[in-house]
Amino acid sequence: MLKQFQTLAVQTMNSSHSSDPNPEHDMRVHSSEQPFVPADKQRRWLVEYSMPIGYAVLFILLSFTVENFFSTTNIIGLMLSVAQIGMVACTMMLCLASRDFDLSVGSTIAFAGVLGAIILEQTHSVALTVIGGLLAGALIGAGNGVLIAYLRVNALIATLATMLMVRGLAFIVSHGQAVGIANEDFISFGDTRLLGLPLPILVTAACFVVFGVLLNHTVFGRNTLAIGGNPEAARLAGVKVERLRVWIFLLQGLITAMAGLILASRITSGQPNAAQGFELDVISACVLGGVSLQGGKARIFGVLIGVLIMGTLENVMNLMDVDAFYQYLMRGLILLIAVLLDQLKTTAHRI
Amino acid sequence: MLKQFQTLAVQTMNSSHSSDPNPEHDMRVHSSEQPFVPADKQRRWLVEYSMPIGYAVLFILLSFTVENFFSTTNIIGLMLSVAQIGMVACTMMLCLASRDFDLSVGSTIAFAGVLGAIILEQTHSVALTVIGGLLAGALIGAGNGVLIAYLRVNALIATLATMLMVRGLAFIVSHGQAVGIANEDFISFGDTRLLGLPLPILVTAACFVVFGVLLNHTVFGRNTLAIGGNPEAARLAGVKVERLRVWIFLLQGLITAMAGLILASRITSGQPNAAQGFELDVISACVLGGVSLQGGKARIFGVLIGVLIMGTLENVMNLMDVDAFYQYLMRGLILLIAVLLDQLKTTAHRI
Amino acid sequence: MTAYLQFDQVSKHFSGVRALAGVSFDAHAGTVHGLLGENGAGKSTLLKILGGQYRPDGGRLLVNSVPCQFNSAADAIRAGIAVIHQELQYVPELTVTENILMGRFPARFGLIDRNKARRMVLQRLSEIGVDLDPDARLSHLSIAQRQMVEICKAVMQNAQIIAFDEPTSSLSYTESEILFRLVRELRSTGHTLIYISHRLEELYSLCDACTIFRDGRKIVTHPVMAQVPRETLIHDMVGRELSDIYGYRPRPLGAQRLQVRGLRGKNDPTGCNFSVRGAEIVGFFGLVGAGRSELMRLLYGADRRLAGSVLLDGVPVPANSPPAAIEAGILLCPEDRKEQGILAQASVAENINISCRRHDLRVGFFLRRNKEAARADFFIDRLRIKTPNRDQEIRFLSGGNQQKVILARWLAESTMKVLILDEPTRGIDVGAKNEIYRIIQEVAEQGCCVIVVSSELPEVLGIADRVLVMRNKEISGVLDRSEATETAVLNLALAA
Amino acid sequence: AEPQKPGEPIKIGFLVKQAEEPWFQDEWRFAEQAAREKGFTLIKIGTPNGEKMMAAIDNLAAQKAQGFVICAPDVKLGVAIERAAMRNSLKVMAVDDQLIDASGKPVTSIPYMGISGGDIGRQVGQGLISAMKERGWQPSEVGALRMAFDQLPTARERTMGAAEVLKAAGVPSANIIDASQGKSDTESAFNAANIAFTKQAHFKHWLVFGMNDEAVLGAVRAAESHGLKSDSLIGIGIGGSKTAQNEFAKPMITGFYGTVLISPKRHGYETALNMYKWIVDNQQPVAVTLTAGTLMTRVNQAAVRAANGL
Ligand SMILES: Nc1ncnc2c1ncn2[C@@H]1O[C@H](COP(=O)(O)OP(=O)(O)OP(=O)(O)O)[C@@H](O)[C@H]1O
Ligand SMILES: Nc1ncnc2c1ncn2[C@@H]1O[C@H](COP(=O)(O)OP(=O)(O)OP(=O)(O)O)[C@@H](O)[C@H]1O
Ligand SMILES: O[C@@H]1[C@@H](O)[C@@H](O)CO[C@H]1O
Ligand SMILES: [Mg+2]
Ligand SMILES: [Mg+2]
Repeated sequence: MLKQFQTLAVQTMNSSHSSDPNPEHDMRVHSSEQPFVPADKQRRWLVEYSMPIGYAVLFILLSFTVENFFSTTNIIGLMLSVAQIGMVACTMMLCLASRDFDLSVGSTIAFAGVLGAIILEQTHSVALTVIGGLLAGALIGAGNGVLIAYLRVNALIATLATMLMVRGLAFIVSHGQAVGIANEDFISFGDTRLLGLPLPILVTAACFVVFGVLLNHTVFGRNTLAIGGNPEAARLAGVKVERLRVWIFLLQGLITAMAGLILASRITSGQPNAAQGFELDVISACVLGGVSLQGGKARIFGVLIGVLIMGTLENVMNLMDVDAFYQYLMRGLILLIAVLLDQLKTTAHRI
Repeated sequence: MLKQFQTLAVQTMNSSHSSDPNPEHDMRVHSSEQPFVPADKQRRWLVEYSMPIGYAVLFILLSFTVENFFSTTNIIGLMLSVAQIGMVACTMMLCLASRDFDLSVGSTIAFAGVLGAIILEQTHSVALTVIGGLLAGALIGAGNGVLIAYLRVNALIATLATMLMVRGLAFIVSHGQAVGIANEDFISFGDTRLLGLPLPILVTAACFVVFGVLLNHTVFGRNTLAIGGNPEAARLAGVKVERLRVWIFLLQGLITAMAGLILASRITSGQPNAAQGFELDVISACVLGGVSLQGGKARIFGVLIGVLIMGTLENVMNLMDVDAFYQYLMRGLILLIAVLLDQLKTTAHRI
Repeated sequence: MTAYLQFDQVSKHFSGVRALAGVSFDAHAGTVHGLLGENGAGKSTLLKILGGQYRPDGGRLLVNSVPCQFNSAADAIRAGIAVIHQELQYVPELTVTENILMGRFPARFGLIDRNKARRMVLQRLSEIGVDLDPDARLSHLSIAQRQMVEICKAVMQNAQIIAFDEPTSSLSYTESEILFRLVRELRSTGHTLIYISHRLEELYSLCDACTIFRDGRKIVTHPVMAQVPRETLIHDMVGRELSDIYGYRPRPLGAQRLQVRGLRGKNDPTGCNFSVRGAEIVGFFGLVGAGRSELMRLLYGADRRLAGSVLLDGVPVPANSPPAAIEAGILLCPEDRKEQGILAQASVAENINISCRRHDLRVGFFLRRNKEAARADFFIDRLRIKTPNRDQEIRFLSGGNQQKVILARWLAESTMKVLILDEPTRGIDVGAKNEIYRIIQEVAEQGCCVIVVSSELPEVLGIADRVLVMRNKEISGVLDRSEATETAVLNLALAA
Repeated sequence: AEPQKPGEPIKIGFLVKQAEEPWFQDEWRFAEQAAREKGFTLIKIGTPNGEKMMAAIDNLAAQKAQGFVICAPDVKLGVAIERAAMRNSLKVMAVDDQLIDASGKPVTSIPYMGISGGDIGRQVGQGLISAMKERGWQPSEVGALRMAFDQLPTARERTMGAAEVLKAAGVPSANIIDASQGKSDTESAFNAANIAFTKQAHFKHWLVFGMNDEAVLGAVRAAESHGLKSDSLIGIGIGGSKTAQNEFAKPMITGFYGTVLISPKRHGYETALNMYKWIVDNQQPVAVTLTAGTLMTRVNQAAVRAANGL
């Protein structure tokens, strides 16, 4: 039906730009009558890119003022320190964008690491280890998704429950002990370098690219934003809301498990009490990057900046030998300043 | 002034579509046509009170099956164990009802305790201690409120920032060490009994009464729900949204500081790393009690039940000597079961 | 006589959009002043300035010859101004009483006097002639009932100036009548009333004076509206002539395509039966709560089906799943654009493409940006959606333009067999209505079944081949186009 | 205290601050052994903070226990524990960490068996110094990395104890570098150490110490990514946990040189037994029993573990 809309659309495109006598032409009320003044365009651009620009300025400033900051070793160290947060932030972004919430990621990291280490110990097969770890993560994620999407359990409570249960499992399977990893192939993953960059950093970068494309250029991403913005409207528009939510959580579990395996390889053991409080770090990075907790809004670039800000903060404080107690204070303060600056921008935008 | 409308309306109906001789009939398009059958009323009642009923059933069950559960000592111990969570849950309920969020309560508890202990050490005055502690809490709360309401910082980030800063302050003022309390008057507050009940329990009970009345019978409470349900609508109706939000946070800070002082008196010291993770417990109790994270929905009775469920859970597991690792698993599982049951009810209600 | 309310050179810009450009006019006490204009002409913006929600960039506002500057809605309320906004502003989880008295509860020492509050509201509701349970939560009411609550809320502010922004767009016949009585009563007691609507009939019957807007500018103020011919008004509003806005063209009807048998949901006592032929446009009329929207949602699978079946071309349509209904070729444009329609933070293009993009994806997964852009531009053009560009967030569009975007979402579907439009022209200007009716006919001409649910009687009569009337969750009658007169339809809608 | 009435079952609580820590799992295991031998019931509860600890003591009273052994979440909780025990007429004994009162003096009414954080730290320091001397490194040329987690008082005591010994042995104060861990896990240690190694690239030889094995492990991994292998780094942890054993089990020698093993057997088994005797025979335990740690390395691990009954 109405197939001519497509053709019509093309015709309109062509005709309206030539000077045709088509009476419909005058009806185009929009662009012609409300021109954007250049100043306004510039401001919008500035507003749009204020976060990356802000971070760039900060980075340059720090490079000049903080000793040892701008060195290959340090920058690589910085990136390594946020590699896990970065990976998981990619999927957490999707999760938050769809108006959900996931507190279970920290436990999943620990569990995947412990499980991987145990499988490796038993089978000596890297392939089985990776498959086993990822599968466990995907299952945990899918479980969260089913609870939340189909059984309609509140996301906070559901993932808090899985957080507890998965942590418990991590302790139980490992008897509370770190599980050592001796397999060189597996360990080498954590410190092999490609093009001068350690693999974990490259994996994180790949995550940002993949999930950036997923968010912006696929139905999956667009529908994720839609169900976050207005679930009822999305459902009526034919989005399979429940299924999509399960997929989002499944992906989250998968990527988190990958992060857990990478962490295990880096620290050459599966630690059942690893990554406690990790979930708040990840969520903060996302929110700092402009992802809305009310759903419907997400920018991969923002998340990247959010993650980098978190990492840089920690890095610089340690470089500057800030006292542990004052580090709390500073972290809070800087977090505040970052969002306040960001806030100024949106306020400017709004009025 | 408009009294004649009823009759006017009736006239219109008659004149324009004259076939009906019964004037009243036409106008009452709704209620008369959707009568509540008694069965429905009963079901609604059941649905309404399913949580307390469920808890009562659980309680009786446990009394018969778990040794030592139903004894004065144990019940008092149980209530004492949730006294702090209970107090803070009252104000957290308001906070969540207004669509906000507060992660800083754990740190505030610690800070108020440490500060109180220091003041006591210096001045030996209980009055100054209490005033100082409460003032600090109120200030922290008000600070959160101003950040969130006036500077429009995201509540998660803002309170995460204060959580870090206040924790830092607690470490800084105490040099990271617990501050001992030797003052008998202050300490005795924690274990004095009135009518057989320790004071902290009575204070918590008072909080539930006061905040129950506040929520349900005052303009403050109703406006809180209004700004949570639809802030824009509340503002357009003349509610001073910003001021109200600051007040809510201020109250939250105040009550939290009180909880911190009471805790300090119970454990005879101000501990800078006390109450870590406390915020999640409190929020969980609220959500378990049916408070919506999307704002606009709150029930004091539900919160009470939520708090009791959390406490009973812990208590029973310890009575039954459940292994620490399995406690994680059980806590998660039971949390899930609790919300799932609650969920069944709302689904039944909806369909 | 000086005017009670004066607008003097009021202007307002939003980033990149000029919503109002130096608008001046006067409204007098004891009159109803109508505001007319295309979607996006700036009418609501003016009322938001009046209500203290926006501050004007330039110009001023005088009440009783005193210049006023409002910094908040509270200021405007204090100055005796009540505004009923186009986008309803209620709190879903609170009761009727609480919503109506929000911001002004009767209280002693902060303690609410519940009984007094309830009594006050009940009394006012019955004075106005609205039968509503004061303890019902708003989330349990239909939109029309919510709208009546909003009206009652404004009236209870005891304001001198009351402004209505398209109050009838979600009311059906009975409530509209009640509202008209109320407006006339308020006029007779000396209030200054501003009234926005896209329905010319009601403007003619209510308004004393009127002002016409176009593109943020005032075109003209007519001190006596009754003397201005309809054609002149339309021309001033849309900048062109429109003779017959329905443009009904009879067409040959096809075989029966859609059959609904005993369809029953939670609230229905009995099931509904009806069928629609190919190429047929069926209009559904009924009073508020007659159950039209509910029936359509059942048909579409948006609500739980308790009994009955839906057959399309003889094939059963799966229950309880909108995606399955869409797959089968059934589409529903919902009635509540704010709750069920718009993705507020997404762009206009995104809102248009969300559903139909599944037909032209690359590798089944990736979007085709230029195709989507072309489609968005096509509809922006054809429905004359007023937006700076297709990337504008939809929440910044005027109400009517949002409605057009949501309609475009469904009109863009290329595989539809049954198109259900629930209150499609709610808040839409005459020019665009005309365009929408033309598209509806086009769709029907291609053999689709079209169902139009509407509370605007002339619209139902104007475009439908057949009118189904609902009353008390049942279909109370079926009228062919030739039999469907205003009286006949209303009799079926109201009769016992 | 009145002697135990015959016929009533004996129940003894064993409360520890961090149930997830392997150390406490071991301690519990050995306490269970005592329970089996003597036929009493052991009630194990994890009490991560003061609030939970108070609840746990009330809980013990509800279960009609007669006494409990505790490693408190904070040593300043001494008075609170004393009062709670008295209120519920429970006997109490401290293990691992000695309880103190508001003025910082040990709570004498509560018998104690355990280690001194400072002493264990000093033992680590001595281990580092002797290993350093063996390799012929000059004290003035080594960097000494203190993995700091000063939020935790015992962690501070331990690392400060080690630092003290290093200074006394001639390591300049300026060479003692702090790396602050945000959390007490391996990854945080890794990140903190990474920065320190970046900043202090001029040191060719390193000594590493921290509050536990996990902290030192994180630093060792970070060192490796800076090219600092076992020949240029000596790390000694505390605990002798599985984390350390895993390192020793690796075919290649790593920078994780050793760990100071403390005996969970003595702490778990003996305290439980002492409590039992106190309840049954009214035989009050000695006020203070200090246990020492043993330096365990790749070489002597089997012998040390066997000697500790592990
Ligand atoms: N917050 C905003 N940001 C940007 N543009 C806005 C905003 N609010 C309104 N506009 C624009 O201002 C113009 C006037 O909008 P307004 O809502 O006043 O129109 P209207 O006359 O009420 O239309 P309708 O009949 O559709 O309700 C529109 O082009 C709209 O897109
Ligand atoms: N969420 C809900 N909960 C309870 N009752 C509802 C709900 N939604 C609608 N109703 C009731 O169902 C009845 C039918 O509403 P429906 O929307 O189908 O009627 P309608 O004919 O479309 O009229 P209109 O849309 O003009 O209100 C209404 O009386 C309304 O009170
Ligand atoms: O916390 C420590 C624990 O890790 C173990 O080392 C024994 O002593 C305790 O103080
Ligand atoms: Mg409008
Ligand atoms: Mg309807």
